[in-house]
Amino acid sequence: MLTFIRKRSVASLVSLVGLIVLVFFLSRLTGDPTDLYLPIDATDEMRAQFRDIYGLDDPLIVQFGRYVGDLVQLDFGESIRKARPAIDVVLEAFVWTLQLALITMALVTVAAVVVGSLAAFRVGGFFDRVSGIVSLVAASAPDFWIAIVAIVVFAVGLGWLPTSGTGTVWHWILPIAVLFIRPFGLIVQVVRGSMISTLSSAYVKTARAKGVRTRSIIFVHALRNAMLPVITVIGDQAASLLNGAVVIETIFGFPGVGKLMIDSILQRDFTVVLASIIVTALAIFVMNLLIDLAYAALDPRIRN
Amino acid sequence: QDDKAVTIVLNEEVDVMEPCMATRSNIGRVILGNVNETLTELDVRGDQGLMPRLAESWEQMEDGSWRFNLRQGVTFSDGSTFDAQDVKHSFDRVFDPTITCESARYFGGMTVTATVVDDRTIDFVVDPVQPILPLLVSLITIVPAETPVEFVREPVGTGPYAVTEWSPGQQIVLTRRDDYWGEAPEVSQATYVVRTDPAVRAAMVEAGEADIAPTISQDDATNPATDFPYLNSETVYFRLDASQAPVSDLRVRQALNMAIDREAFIGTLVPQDALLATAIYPPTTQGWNADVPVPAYDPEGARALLEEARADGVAVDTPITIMARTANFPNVTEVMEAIQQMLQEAGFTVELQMVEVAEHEVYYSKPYPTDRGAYIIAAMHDNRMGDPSFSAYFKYHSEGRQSGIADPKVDDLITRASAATGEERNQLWSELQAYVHDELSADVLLFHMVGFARVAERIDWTPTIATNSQLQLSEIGFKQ
Amino acid sequence: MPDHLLEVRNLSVEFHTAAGVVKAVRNVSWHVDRGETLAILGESGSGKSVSTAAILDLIDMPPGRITSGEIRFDGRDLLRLGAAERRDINGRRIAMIFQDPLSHLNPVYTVGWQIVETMTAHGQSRARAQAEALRLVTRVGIPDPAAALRKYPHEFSGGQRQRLMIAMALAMKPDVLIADEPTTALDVTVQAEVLALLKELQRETGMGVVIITHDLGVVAEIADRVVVMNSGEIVEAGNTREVYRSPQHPYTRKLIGAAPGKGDMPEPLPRAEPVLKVRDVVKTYGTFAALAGVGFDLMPGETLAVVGESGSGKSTLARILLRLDEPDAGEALWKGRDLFRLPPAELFALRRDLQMVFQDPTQSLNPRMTVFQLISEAWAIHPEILPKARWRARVAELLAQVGLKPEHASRYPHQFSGGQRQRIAIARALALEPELIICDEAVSALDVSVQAQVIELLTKLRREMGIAFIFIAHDLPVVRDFADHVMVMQKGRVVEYGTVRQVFEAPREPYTQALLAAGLDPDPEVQAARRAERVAIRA
Amino acid sequence: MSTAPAMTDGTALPNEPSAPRRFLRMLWADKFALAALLFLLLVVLMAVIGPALLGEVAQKQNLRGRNAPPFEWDRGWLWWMGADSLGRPLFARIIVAARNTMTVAAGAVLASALIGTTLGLIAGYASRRVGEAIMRLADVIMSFPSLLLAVIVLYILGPSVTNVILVLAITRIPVYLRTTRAEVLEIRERMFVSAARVMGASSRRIVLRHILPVVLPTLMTIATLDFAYVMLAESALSFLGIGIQPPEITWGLMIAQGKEHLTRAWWLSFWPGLAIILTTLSLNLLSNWMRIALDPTQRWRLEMRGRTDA
Ligand SMILES: Nc1ncnc2c1ncn2[C@@H]1O[C@H](COP(=O)(O)OP(=O)(O)OP(=O)(O)O)[C@@H](O)[C@H]1O
Ligand SMILES: Nc1ncnc2c1ncn2[C@@H]1O[C@H](COP(=O)(O)OP(=O)(O)OP(=O)(O)O)[C@@H](O)[C@H]1O
Ligand SMILES: [Mg+2]
Ligand SMILES: [Mg+2]
Repeated sequence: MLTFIRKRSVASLVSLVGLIVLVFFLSRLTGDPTDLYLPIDATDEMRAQFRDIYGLDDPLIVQFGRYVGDLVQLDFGESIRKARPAIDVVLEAFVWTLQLALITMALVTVAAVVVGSLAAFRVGGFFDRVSGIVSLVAASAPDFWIAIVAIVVFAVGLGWLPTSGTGTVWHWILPIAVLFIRPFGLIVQVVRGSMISTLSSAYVKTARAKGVRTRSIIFVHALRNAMLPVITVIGDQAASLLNGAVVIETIFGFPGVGKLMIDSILQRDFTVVLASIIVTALAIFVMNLLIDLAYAALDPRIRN
Repeated sequence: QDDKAVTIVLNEEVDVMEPCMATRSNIGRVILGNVNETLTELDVRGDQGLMPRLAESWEQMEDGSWRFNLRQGVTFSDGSTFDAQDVKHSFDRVFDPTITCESARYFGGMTVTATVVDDRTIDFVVDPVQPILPLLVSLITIVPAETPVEFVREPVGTGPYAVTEWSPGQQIVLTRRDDYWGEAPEVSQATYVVRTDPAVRAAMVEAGEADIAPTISQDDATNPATDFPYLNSETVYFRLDASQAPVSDLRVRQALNMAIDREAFIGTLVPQDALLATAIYPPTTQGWNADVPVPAYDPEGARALLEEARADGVAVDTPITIMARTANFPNVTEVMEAIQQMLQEAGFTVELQMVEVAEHEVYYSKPYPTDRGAYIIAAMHDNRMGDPSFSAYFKYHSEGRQSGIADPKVDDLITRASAATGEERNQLWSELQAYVHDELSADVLLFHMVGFARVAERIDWTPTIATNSQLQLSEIGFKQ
Repeated sequence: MPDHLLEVRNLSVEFHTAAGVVKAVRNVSWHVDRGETLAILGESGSGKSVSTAAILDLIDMPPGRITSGEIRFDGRDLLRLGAAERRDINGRRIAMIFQDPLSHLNPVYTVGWQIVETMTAHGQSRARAQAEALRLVTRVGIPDPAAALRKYPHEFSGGQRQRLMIAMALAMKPDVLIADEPTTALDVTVQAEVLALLKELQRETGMGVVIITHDLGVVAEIADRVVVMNSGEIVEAGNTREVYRSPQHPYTRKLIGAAPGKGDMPEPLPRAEPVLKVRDVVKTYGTFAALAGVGFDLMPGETLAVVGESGSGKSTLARILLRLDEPDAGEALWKGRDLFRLPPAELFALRRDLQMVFQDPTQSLNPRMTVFQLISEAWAIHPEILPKARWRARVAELLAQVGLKPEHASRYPHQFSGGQRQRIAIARALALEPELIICDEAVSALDVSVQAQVIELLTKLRREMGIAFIFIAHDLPVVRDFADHVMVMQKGRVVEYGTVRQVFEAPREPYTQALLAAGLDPDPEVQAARRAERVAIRA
Repeated sequence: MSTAPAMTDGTALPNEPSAPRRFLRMLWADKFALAALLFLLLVVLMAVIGPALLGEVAQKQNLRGRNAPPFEWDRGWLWWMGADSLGRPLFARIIVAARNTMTVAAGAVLASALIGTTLGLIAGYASRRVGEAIMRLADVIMSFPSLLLAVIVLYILGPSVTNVILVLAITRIPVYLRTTRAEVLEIRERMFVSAARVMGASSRRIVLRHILPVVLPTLMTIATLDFAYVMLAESALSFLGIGIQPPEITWGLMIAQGKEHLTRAWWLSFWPGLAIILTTLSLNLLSNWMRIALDPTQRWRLEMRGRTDA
């Protein structure tokens, strides 16, 4: 396993380098930050001076060389917009995103697996129908709808929860609840589908013959066999959360990496864009590695 | 004590809290006048014009330079005493080539030399001579002489408040200083939070989580007891590029102006309190010419003008693209769609493209793309400074960065007005406004926009034209 | 009426299919008493598995439906009990050994865990369950039992899996054990041990055993009574000895008459240039050597029987010859070309010549394809064999040859019984008209009459088309009837090789001798005599 | 050959009905799926004839009737869903927008599913090295922010419907790719795959005939839900100026425009949101139905029901 991890890390490093090259050059094709950063009526001297300070007047390849040179010393450069080291800005935001993503995905996984499995247990039954409709609506409803309605109802109307912000535990409830909805809907469906097939396999019969309880037939015998596509989709959803939940961050004033990245892209704050991509990419690589290890852990037949 | 603390919910993240960037509205709203003060300040509540702040008085010398007499007994929040040296350092820092301070933009084409006369007196020599320097210095925040040249994260100032907490992305807390030189303000502590969604800002005040939301959306502004409209010094207009056919033809530009039913927007897509624009700056500006009429809505007339131009061989059927920035102002897409339809009804061939800020910028500022074709830029301009010079050069001078016209008379008027003082200055600006609007139809002016603030019932505060860029805590009182 | 331990009365089961209702079991009644062994004999597909599945509530309802009958156990009708009560009986009071051990073991849990679960599900403590599991696995003769508990089902050979199933079923010392073909994959020595184990338990606990089998030897060895099923109905029932002596129903007569191992032993073919030369094949899993240097020659049209201990590497050898697993060393020259070193393109070209019937028929049939698609895929891959227009007719023909019906072509694998699936797999292998077929226990799940029919078919093909066979089997009478040469394997090695006559009449190796001695005779009286002898020796 | 053993009536089978008839019967058995299919046909119909029929009305502005609430029947049937902030009838707009919405959503989902699945099959079945390379590529795509991609495409290629599809398709590839590969890894170890290899089936055949059908239902579940995702994501791209521009409309764009008025005029974004939800719901009900109808071991669920209903 250690060699696997080692090999994989090397491969991921190559991907990371590719990603950096790609992002570095492609993002520069999208325009010069000078005009965006400086006010419209800034003087020409200010513009020249700005380009000089941030090295924007050098040829791209020189800028890239400089960037990589700094990067190997773990210097991610200075954010133009925030006048701080880009990596500080990104890490600060990423901690929030990571927490949000982890908590949400943990809840989603548990809830979706339970609901999806139970739905698959009696296909076409009442629970299946109801949970099916609910999860499908959840997976396709615009999230800002739900967010705003939730604020209007639970914060303004009932006053149970704060509208937005980050201060206390209570502040986390609404954002997580809203974030929860889409992946929940999707994963319920995937679990259900996968479970329908596994629940009709022969080893489930064996378990029944052994007198195993229905609960553990579903959640122990069938579920583990059904998990392969499920954890893949969980991984995909987690990756999109790690890339930042823009709507949630915008509406609930959550200082995560999603909005940071969007603002930085729109403002052409390239150092921050790159730093956040590197950080999230590393997180995604690690997650994919964990998922691949999970495949092997779940199914001994694909260990080799 | 605690009930004198307020929470203010802003719409834009505060990226840096650098005093020399205070002219940026997101930064200015927090620190300007609260943490950092300026030598002078513009009265936005009354009509006293320019008022003393850290300078007690000022005068123009024979040679055109300006002398400022500074206030005594002022201390910075770090304990040091305020004197002329601090002022000099503050100005030098703004113009230092190793950092890009936004305040410097107002001094384009000028060199400012500050000379300390004594502790309480400082001279400014400006080349060329600058008649409105006292107004300009209201943009330069004063920092201690010890401040390093690079950007700071903990601004120190002479204002009534000091920054006591800044957790980026979460909140900024300002706490009242006990040793402030002036009258102690009522608010003891202010917490700033940022929510980009307007509905959430409104909800926060409603739910009692915030006291002031300086900008909420027109749709949410439904409660007259808490929601106040204010002219926000922003003007929406179409910048025309007169170098491109068919917009280069005067008749086409006039037709564009006549084809838009501006009235129809008021109270529908644009707030009721918005004003129809006849200049690119708001009516509170010096030298405002009240005689310039709003172009009448006359689609037939526009059609006729177009036909006339067509007869003269102008390619009036060339498709014109309106480029507007997404989220530039509330309902921007709908307004653009409506205008597009109005123009089409008047016989124009118009396309609409909503673009993000960077692409907008490509067409908005010089150098313009060479293959730009016929296009119209929809934009919003902010001049809260009360003087047309902050707009005129950029927008209309042939060298202006965002100018779509090149007219010698305009250039001349701008140069003269900028150098003039007093009534003459007003006169020249008036003349420019009328000429650009009536004779040249240089652009299509639309609305002076209105913003809405939501203020909790316990708070005694109303927004002003400066609220967009500045929110002095000292102006906030408490009812009962 | 005296109360039996378990009694099935008038049981009828139907299945729904796209084409209509299949009446799989019709008015079946039988009973088993404490300490008694009932054997259910019968044609493949006659409803043996389905009727016993009903006892444990294992029929999927729908599509299945129990249309009549009752199942009395412990004075209660099981069909009227609630789910919780049945769950409590399942595994603890009534246990089942399934016919198809690989698909019935959960692939993602270790076998130790699965055995332990049987006990913990009924309230036993984990520690005791673990100790018990180890004991059970040892008793069913799995080598290195402690390590085996930590392994996954796919790491075991077919026979080992079957023994694990047995261990699992015996875990709770049930009152009734239903064993569905429990010894099909076991070599005779292990089979003898397992049967002895069942008997011993029966003596200890008074367990009633219902054994489904087609092996008359097994019946003779352990059954007290038999019922014979045909097409979903019971056609004959009675005392083992009487039924063997004087079968009433024609089907029973046919069954008994078809018992293999009575014909002449074939004379070996004259020596010729071998088509397949295998040398020094080695395959290790981790540190375990599944094959430790195996070699043999195979002549055109020859049948080489591979017999040997369960887990001795027979299936592994088959898989490796077909390059489904990569060998660690050795060579296999097929007409002079080394199969192990062929590049993929040439291997594809050769594929047609070498076919295999897998030990586990359920798993080797794609569940989403109809029988027609499964068989005709051969021609889709190798269109030169048969023009498309003739596919349908040929599928019908092949199905008939293996004893199925043409209309089965539109059904899916899950709708067949174990033996029927095995026949589909044989038909598929034949469709390609190969030169060599490796049969891994290809006839072990077939009742003797069908088995005889299939063997006859294979013999005919061999004669007419010169097909060579590598015939992996544990059923010595079948081997005796069908093979030319016999290769005996033990622990990954060839321990004896010779003509059928040499091996059967003058075995050299002690293992071979033991193997032959352990063979069961279909005649209950002969078996009884041998049993008595064994007891005498032990005493 | 001796006589075949008698297969008695117990297992004899009457002839099966033809495949299309069987599917129709199964569809009839699942009323939800039937309703879903009808709804989808309606959406397709809207997409085909909507713009020609109502294109004009949908663009007709009327500032006086802006944000007219729904269910005011005196305005005329076109206004029953209310009007948008320019007074255009929402009902007509939703019908007209169906075309662009469906083009973008179907284009993006199909493209990403096709590419992702193909790559996933290759990654799962081809040699280790190729598989690794593809997976690492997926990692790169997965960590490339879609918005940045959109901005880049916008700058390099300019806005167009094709480019929206391109951007959305690229960002969705990894899900299909990873799901497919994970499943292939397991399925390739199954015995029926070995059996096919023994028969000499080419890799392509094994992958397409034996492995793909097992993976397909899961992919279909994901794809149908992706429809909703893509429809909403498309409006985010419109925000950047890539793709559909007003006065052209999509449901996503309508939602985005209505968003500003959510607290005052909920119907502006409610109806298009409902349209998206119903479409996704229908697609999913249909794909769930298909999962069962195409799986021979599950099919009885529908066939039985059909019988008892009849
Ligand atoms: N799900 C099903 N759908 C339709 N028919 C079925 C289904 N399951 C079993 N059958 C049919 O029921 C009959 C009885 O099957 P069963 O498995 O009991 O046979 P068996 O006697 O155990 O045969 P074998 O000795 O070959 O295992 C077979 O003809 C089979 O085709
Ligand atoms: N994937 C694997 N991993 C580890 N061990 C394995 C694996 N496959 C087979 N073995 C081991 O290799 C040995 C030979 O197995 P094989 O299946 O060839 O036996 P066999 O001779 O066919 O036995 P049977 O008659 O029981 O089918 C067994 O001991 C088994 O445990
Ligand atoms: Mg059976
Ligand atoms: Mg074997």
